[in-house]
Amino acid sequence: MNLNLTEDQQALQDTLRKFAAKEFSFAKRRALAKEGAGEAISATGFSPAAWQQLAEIGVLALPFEEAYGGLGGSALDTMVVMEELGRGLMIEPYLGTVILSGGLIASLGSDSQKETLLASIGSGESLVALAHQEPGKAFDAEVLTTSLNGPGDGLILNGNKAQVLYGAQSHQVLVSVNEANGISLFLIDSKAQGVTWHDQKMPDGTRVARLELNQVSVSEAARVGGKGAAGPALSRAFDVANAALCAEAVGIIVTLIEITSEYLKTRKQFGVTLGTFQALKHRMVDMFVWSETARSATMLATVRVATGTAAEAHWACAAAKVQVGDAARFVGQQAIQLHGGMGVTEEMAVSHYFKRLTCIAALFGDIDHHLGVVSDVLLAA
Amino acid sequence: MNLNLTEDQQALQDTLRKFAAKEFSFAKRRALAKEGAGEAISATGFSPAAWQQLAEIGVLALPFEEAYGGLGGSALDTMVVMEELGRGLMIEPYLGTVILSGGLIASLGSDSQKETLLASIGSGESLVALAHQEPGKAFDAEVLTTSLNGPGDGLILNGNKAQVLYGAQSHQVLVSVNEANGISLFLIDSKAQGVTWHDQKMPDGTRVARLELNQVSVSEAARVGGKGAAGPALSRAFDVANAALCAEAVGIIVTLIEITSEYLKTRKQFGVTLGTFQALKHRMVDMFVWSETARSATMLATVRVATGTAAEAHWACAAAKVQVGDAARFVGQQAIQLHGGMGVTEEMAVSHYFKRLTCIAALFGDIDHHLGVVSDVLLAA
Amino acid sequence: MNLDFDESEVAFRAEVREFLDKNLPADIQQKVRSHAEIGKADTVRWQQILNQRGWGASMWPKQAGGTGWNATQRYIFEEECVFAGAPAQLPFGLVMVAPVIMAFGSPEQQRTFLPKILSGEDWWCQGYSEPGSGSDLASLRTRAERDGDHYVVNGQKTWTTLAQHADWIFCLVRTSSDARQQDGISFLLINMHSPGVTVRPIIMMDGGHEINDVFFDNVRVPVGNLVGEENKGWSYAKFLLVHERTGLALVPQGKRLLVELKAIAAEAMKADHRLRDRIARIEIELAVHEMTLLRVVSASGSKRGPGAEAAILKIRGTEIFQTIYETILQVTGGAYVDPAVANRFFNMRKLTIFGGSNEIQKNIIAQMVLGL
Amino acid sequence: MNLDFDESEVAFRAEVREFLDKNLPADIQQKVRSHAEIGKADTVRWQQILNQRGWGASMWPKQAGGTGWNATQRYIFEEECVFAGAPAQLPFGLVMVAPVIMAFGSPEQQRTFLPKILSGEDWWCQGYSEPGSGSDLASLRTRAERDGDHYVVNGQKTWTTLAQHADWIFCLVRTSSDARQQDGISFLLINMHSPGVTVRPIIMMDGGHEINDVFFDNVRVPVGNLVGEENKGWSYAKFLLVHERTGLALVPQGKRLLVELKAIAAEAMKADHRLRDRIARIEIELAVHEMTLLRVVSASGSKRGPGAEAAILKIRGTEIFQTIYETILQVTGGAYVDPAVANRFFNMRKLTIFGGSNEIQKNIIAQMVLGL
Repeated sequence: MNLNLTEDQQALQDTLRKFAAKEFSFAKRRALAKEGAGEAISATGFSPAAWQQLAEIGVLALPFEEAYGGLGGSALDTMVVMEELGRGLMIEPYLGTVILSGGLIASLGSDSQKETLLASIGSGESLVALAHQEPGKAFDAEVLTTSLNGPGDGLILNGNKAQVLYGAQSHQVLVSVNEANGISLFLIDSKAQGVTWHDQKMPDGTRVARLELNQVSVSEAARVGGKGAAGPALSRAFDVANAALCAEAVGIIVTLIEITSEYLKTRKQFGVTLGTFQALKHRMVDMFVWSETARSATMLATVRVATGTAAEAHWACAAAKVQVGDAARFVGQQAIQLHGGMGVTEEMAVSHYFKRLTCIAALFGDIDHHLGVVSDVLLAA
Repeated sequence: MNLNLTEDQQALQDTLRKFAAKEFSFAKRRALAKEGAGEAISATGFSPAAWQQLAEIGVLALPFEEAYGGLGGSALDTMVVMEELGRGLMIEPYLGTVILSGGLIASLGSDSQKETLLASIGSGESLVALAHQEPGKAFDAEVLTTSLNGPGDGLILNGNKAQVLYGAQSHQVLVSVNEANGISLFLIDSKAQGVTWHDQKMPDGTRVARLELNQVSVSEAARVGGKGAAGPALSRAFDVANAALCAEAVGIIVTLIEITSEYLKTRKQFGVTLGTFQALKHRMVDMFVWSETARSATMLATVRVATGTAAEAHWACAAAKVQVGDAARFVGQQAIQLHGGMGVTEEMAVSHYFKRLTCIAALFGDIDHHLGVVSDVLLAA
Repeated sequence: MNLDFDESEVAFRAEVREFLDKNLPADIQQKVRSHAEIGKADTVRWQQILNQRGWGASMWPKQAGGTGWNATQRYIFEEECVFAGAPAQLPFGLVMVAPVIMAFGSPEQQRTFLPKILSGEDWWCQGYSEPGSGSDLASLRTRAERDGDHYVVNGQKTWTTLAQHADWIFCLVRTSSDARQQDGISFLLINMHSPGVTVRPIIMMDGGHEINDVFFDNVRVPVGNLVGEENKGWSYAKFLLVHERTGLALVPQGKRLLVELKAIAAEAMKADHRLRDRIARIEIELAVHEMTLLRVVSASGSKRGPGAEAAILKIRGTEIFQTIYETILQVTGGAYVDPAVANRFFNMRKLTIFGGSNEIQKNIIAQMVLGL
Repeated sequence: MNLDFDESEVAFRAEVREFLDKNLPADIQQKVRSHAEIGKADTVRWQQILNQRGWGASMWPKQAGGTGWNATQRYIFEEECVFAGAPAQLPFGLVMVAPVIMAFGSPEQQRTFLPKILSGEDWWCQGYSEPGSGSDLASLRTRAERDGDHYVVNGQKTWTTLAQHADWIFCLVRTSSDARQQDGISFLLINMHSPGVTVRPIIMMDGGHEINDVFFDNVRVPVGNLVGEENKGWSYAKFLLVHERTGLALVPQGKRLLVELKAIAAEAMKADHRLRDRIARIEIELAVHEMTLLRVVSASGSKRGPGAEAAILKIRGTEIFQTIYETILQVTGGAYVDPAVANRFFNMRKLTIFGGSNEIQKNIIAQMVLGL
């Protein structure tokens, strides 16, 4: 048993932390996000420059096998990356493109698909989105409305997809349909005939789109994985994504504690710093205890994803989402509260971290959903 | 709309508070509870002398109609009494005998039953227990195992009852059976042939018994209420009992806050009184806010029991049991915690109040049960 | 003890309801119900409509042009207004500065300011907080120095809600630095159109503009705008703090929002017992919280002071209101968040901070009730 | 990073399990499993059995007669013991005074005291707290005055766990009142059978007798029983406070209890989704809490200090443990409470208070980690 980071992981952590601090300070990111700033961030929701730099550091190719230009990183390496993206409030489309789509292609794709796609994701050239969820359905639904017709007159996709992370900004998109009593995935061009994107800016600055598929032609070659065989890989992909989201949340939580602790040490009221008030001090301790709990939960989920059975991983990811969700809620709310009026302004980093945490807690199943997963295991026992 | 106590209610409150302070200080009650003390309290679980004095003050007859020797008191008067019993930690069998059994006899009994029984309850002469719950069943179950045979060879009761408050100390006991698709009640002598009591001392010092009924003969005259017609009255009796329990809990909660506040003002650590520590101060405030919440919830339940429809009363009593349960848990736990080591000893009143609160919260449906009542109303809407 | 309204109260409620039915403009109602922003024009228009009916100031005494209603009537009026979808009246003039002017202002000040508050002609804002003196008001540093018939004001106020629309601001300013902090403060009424007044927006985390910084650069204020005595402003401000503030309980607002939540969640909560339990809890907490408010209203009818009740009402009210919004956020958005709902949720985050943070409310209770 | 135990660790676990299978007396195991009281005789008997195997002191170095195990081995050993139903070893000698004697005691003291701790021959208790100095240890008033080759001790200790069985007590006593409070304290070993020592039971709210007052009335203690230097006792006590105390995490105990809860609630939780969710939450919290413990164990293997981790482990461990008991209380008793279960629940109420209250743990974290 060993729960310490390897030297390589420590080096990766160090590189990313320095990169974020140097290139993407809060002030810089906030300036970029404003309309009319030099970069096209207000159109894409993220910084293409940062994306390229992440590619250069190697993190976009990190989880992929070396045979496909990757670095063969494990879920534990991803945890290190996500925590740093969280600390830096870097809302680049890592989760959707690298973790979800990259992960699905890596596990289901043919050799040639992996060669082409993983390389172009890893180099930062290509953004690939996953369009699985449908309006009014759960994020992990197994029965889909999106239809596939053919092969007579060719394969044709019709349907609606919701909550596609950075869909409107993507180059290609993985679309799920029911086929042969299971789920199939097709990779289509994001600008293909019949594809319409409805882009939406989320409160945390990320972009999420609705997707309309209207008589979209696909070829058999566009299929990723076997007919109706994508279900288990999708299920695993959401577990991996939730473990990654938990790690991002941990990065945000520890940053909020640092920021707030610093604020309490400098801000004066009634002639003394806020940090001398015991009620606030103990609340900071509660936040700290929650942060350690969130970290343990995330590590447990990540280790299970890396080395456990599918059932173990699913349980641990659900458990982590519950505990990290609780931690995010408590730490987020209290970080704002302890900042007083400053906390609810757009000027302070704390409100931006809070908004991102709020979104993370809702994405891919909220606390209730994941408590249900754990609770149902008890029922089955 | 008027939510203030009447002058009569204030006078009743005053009388009871003075009585409890004078006659039943914590020290006196604790001494009595020890084995071998002068009075028979260790055998009965309560003080017969206090019971007689309560009769003299008039509270044992308070809720009954004047025609039957009562004072015609309302649920609001009962609330005043129960809060004072709570403050004085007077675990006399008021709930079982006066509220439950007295209430059922008052609503279901014949004129002659009411004349005889309410008078003897009101005078403190007779203790009447209610034996409704059965082992392994809910406190308010409608399908019972206790059987009634006859009329051929006479009416015969057989069965087991659980959680009979002060059953072994009672003179008579109301027993429920299913009959004619409903619940019937029979009043039997607590020492009748075939009746066996298994008395148990509860952690709060009260007594609760299991009852075995083995071929117990009853007459038609022992019937209280119509054949199979006691269900609604029983349901109301438990609502009334829960409102009363909430009022008792409020009395305990405000007392715990007084005791703990006093302790924080006198006890010194690190050269200052504990009350100067802001974390503890704010926790006291949280306790106070909970106490006001508990009082509001209890008043809402009581007003609904007094003047609302059956559905309104049932909802409000469930709501009160949830909020008072939460308040009792928080205030009880924190009162102990703020007393430090002293709080977990038998020497301090705080631990005795805590134990009584723990029992009240469990009796006649815990928080989960009553949240379920409110939740189910939403489902039906 | 009873919860039933008596005949006259029932009749009063019917009268209010009928008035609202007939007089609340449909366009305003629509904006309120759809959570759209209510601008200055609509707020003023609604104040004028109320004032025409003689209901412009439900909490003022009759002789000042108010309704003279008792606490129960005010409670009924507020509840009906909220349920009908009426916009909130601007509190800074009506509820905050007017009682101070009535109690401590000169007859001249009363004649000048009160009618224009009632009519909606003057838009007021509050100048208490400063950068670096949030909860610790007494440490404020904005100075007013006497120069002939004027005070010359320099300094900065912050968190000034809706100052962008304001004609007047009531300020706490430092007029002496000799005494203990609280004793050198005066209560001054400043025309926002005076030279030297600058308003700078502060953008909130939901992207909205409600609050502002207000800068005073050698702003000349006639001495006639001093309320009461110089250096006694702190006691007037404190008078305001303990003035009845049951509005912070957010009871009718919460009830209205709970109806909305139950409508949104109607389908989802059938299948989801956790959501159902959460809504059941909110329903319980709100009903009990309303009872606490009614106890305060009822006791105020019998002339007992508000004590620390306002603090309890604010703590519980804001907590419950935020919980309802959190639950609405949870049931909208389809497994993620709905941006519009999320922004309302973020906007409500201020509730436990503004108007005296809940921590400050706890300090008040600790001192006033528990003697700690 | 991995959670898998390596081959040698797996073998070690098997060895421990086999030993427990063969050597844990069935009567003791039965008492532990049925939550019966474990008396002195059983505790001593089990200590002797462990000691015969060379496992009497899992946390001592080999040269002192301990096992020399690393943190992971100690964790495995503790877990297996708890799962098997072995009684707890008495901590006061083994874990609390022994490390102090090893670090600061004379060779003579080490020779005299350590073997009898290991063998179970000497029963130790702890004399720190006094009436009026609970969390504020440094204010203690028990005096030890030098008289020739002896100290004469007068005063009172309280909350002294299992003092009724004790042969020895390690005490903090005041040997000087000149200096700052902490600097006048010495660490003294006192024979409980000395004339002038009186033990008075304190009855707990569950009716049990675990703790005591201990009175010292002119008790003569040889100067040879002073550990380390006079007036340096505070630093030895602090050494003990930061000494590894992962046992307070109550992880194996919690896991054992959760198994019991799930067995008791097996039927009820099928129909009751609220109970099921509560147990699911406990299961989650405990698994995550165990991970926190494993992180500490793993870091300690790599020679990092325990820092404030013990405080976190204590806070979370005691909270979770009390929640499990509360839930057991909820599912037993048939719509009321089961008196025996209730008394266990009441007994566990001490956990967040004793061993440094959770408030004190928070002060430690605020200072050590957050610098507040």
